[in-house]
Amino acid sequence: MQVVTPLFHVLVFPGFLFLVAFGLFVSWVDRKLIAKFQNRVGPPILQPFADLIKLLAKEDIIPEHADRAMFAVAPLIALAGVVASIIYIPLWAPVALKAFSGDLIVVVYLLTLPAFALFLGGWYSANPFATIGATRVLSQLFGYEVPFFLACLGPAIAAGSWSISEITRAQDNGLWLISAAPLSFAVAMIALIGKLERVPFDIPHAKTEIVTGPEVEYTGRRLAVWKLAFLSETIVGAALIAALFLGGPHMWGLPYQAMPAWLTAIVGMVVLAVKILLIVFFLSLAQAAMARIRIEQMVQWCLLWLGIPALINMGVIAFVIRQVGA
Amino acid sequence: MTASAVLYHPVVVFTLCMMAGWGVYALGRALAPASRVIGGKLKTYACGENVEGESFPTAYHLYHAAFIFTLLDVVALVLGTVTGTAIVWMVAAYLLVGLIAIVILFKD
Amino acid sequence: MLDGLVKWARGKSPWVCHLNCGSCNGCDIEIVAALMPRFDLERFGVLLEGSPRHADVFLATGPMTRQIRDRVVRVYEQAADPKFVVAVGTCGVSGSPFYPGYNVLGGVDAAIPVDMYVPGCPARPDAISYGVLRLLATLDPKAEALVKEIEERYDTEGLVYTPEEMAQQRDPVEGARG
Amino acid sequence: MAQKYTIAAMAMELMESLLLRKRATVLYPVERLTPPERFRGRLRYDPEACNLCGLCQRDCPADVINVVRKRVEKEDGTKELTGHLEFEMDRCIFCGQCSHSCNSNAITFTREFELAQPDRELFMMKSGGPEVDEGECDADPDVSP
Repeated sequence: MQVVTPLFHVLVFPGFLFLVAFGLFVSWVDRKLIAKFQNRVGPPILQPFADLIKLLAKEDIIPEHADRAMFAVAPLIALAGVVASIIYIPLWAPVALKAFSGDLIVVVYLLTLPAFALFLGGWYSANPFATIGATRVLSQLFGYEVPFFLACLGPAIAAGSWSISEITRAQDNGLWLISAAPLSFAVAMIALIGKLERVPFDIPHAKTEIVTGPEVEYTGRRLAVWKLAFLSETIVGAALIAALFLGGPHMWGLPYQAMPAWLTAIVGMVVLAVKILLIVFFLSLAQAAMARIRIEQMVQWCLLWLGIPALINMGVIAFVIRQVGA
Repeated sequence: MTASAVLYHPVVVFTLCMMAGWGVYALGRALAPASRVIGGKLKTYACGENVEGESFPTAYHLYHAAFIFTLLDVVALVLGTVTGTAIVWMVAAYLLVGLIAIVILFKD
Repeated sequence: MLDGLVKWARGKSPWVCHLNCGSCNGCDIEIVAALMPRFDLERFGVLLEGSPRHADVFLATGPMTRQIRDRVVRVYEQAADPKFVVAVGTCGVSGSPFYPGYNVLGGVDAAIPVDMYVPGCPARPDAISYGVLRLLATLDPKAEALVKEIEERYDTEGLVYTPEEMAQQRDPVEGARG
Repeated sequence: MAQKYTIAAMAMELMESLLLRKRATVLYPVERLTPPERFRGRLRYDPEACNLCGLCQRDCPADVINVVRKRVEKEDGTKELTGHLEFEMDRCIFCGQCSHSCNSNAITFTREFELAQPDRELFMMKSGGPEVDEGECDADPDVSP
């Protein structure tokens, strides 16, 4: 039992299988929303699932000049990095499956793994488009990574802990940390667009100029794993922001004391799912409203207009805490 | 150290997830038709051009962003691993370093 | 059962890649129009992919010119199986009216095998939809039902009316003179 | 003052499209757009009206039409012109020149556009004219009606 439960958590729920299934659903919501914004009908609900099965059932090709091992392993690194971080994010209760001091740092770094894997996969594809895309992935990382990190540290300082579970539990009194760190929240949302490489920051993929960037040479199941990694990253990124700023599974006005434990868990899960969908709604809105910008515009704009507000918010929080604490 | 403490360790979770991803590969291998290499199937895709044996140099001009990223990220990591009462002073120092870095970036 | 699932998925998710073999851009624009909100091919799961490595269906436009032939063959070879080709527009179908030219080899099928021919100059977006649906009908039973419905409702047989069909025509001046 | 097109204004417009506007999509197989008035779709050939003059063959820029004329001797000794038209419709560019050239309104274009076929052979059409026994007639391409 001691072995089976963690294995179940990692591989089935809330780990791999659940994340993939929920990710497929959310990617349908995303595509349907964009279709609605464009006044069209959009795909049917099973569309992402059909895409996945079709990609799995396609022939596998590894280009002759590509590095075989790197080409095969890069998508797995991205997927594993994303799925692993779900274990440390609170989902149905204010405490995650596993919490330790500093798991915020671990999760933020696990979430950078897809970008590095994308770089490696693109670079070792030995393809002109993939090479350009790979360098763009890293350049874009310079832009969004630091503001995202800073924005995540805002609520951490406010709650006085580097543990996501502690930060979420600090919001159980109903005072969500978005009230203490509104600038950090805005920065985190915009940096998340960059992290997920979505419009307007889809510079590394840029279908209209460098085909699809780093994944040009990927076909079949390897492309399917890339897609799974990206859509689970959407979920995990949104869940992380929800846990840090929006109280995770907590919702005002719900009588948590009166509920049995299992009902609390279900309600918490539903509340978190709604929060994730709201964040995805914002992502779709941004995708429908904006166009792609250039890479050096993106890096400079992000460091300036995301970095400085996040720093200011952090400074204000630290100062207030010092005043209150003294 | 209990079994659950070992199994929830980030490295172990990461390895398990890698194996799950490999399971997706295995499923795909079971579903997909056998690969037939015909003609230039394995050649590098370059819009149909033949780019046999060429290297693709990339001109890179964002070194200053890379420099500042490294600076800030290392400082953030140091900050993240420090706990206790020193935290506020660390934040102040961090803010200073970050602001200096951004000023360097945009001074021209 | 797995075979059925795979077949269903293939019929549900045709990612198209656009292949210009020397087209005037007319049919290319109509392909884009077919993906736009008015016709919205994403209802059938069609996504426009840039790379042939991701694509299942090539929408090939234009007469096959001598210059582009090797490139088209290479791009076609680089796509993963199973793959299909739809020749869009009269140029793609037969190379007409450019086929007597010294630089034109004929239609798209002069270089790569073609699974569906969509004539038109340029082909209407809904004509392209019909072509793609008809191609999918070979994979997915549901798409087959859709195509049957179209065939029952509208006249889709052949390109010239037979005398019997002429006799059945109630309104002989429905068509327009050129 | 010119209206400033900000991201916020765009987002408002998108929300409006989400909540208020009707879809722009025509659900193709269920609904269908009627092509415009002078759209040229499937070719319509009326062998009764055709007098086999061959102007369409002469004017066709894509060599689609081939007029096959035959002269058949009747029982009372007079000769009658008959024949049929062959269409290689895979070459047709729907320019409408044939229907424009036709004096007897035998060729018109309908507005049907569902023309896709899986095989090029299916575009070869042979239409019109009474069936003629090949052996009994002497083909004379220069005959005029």
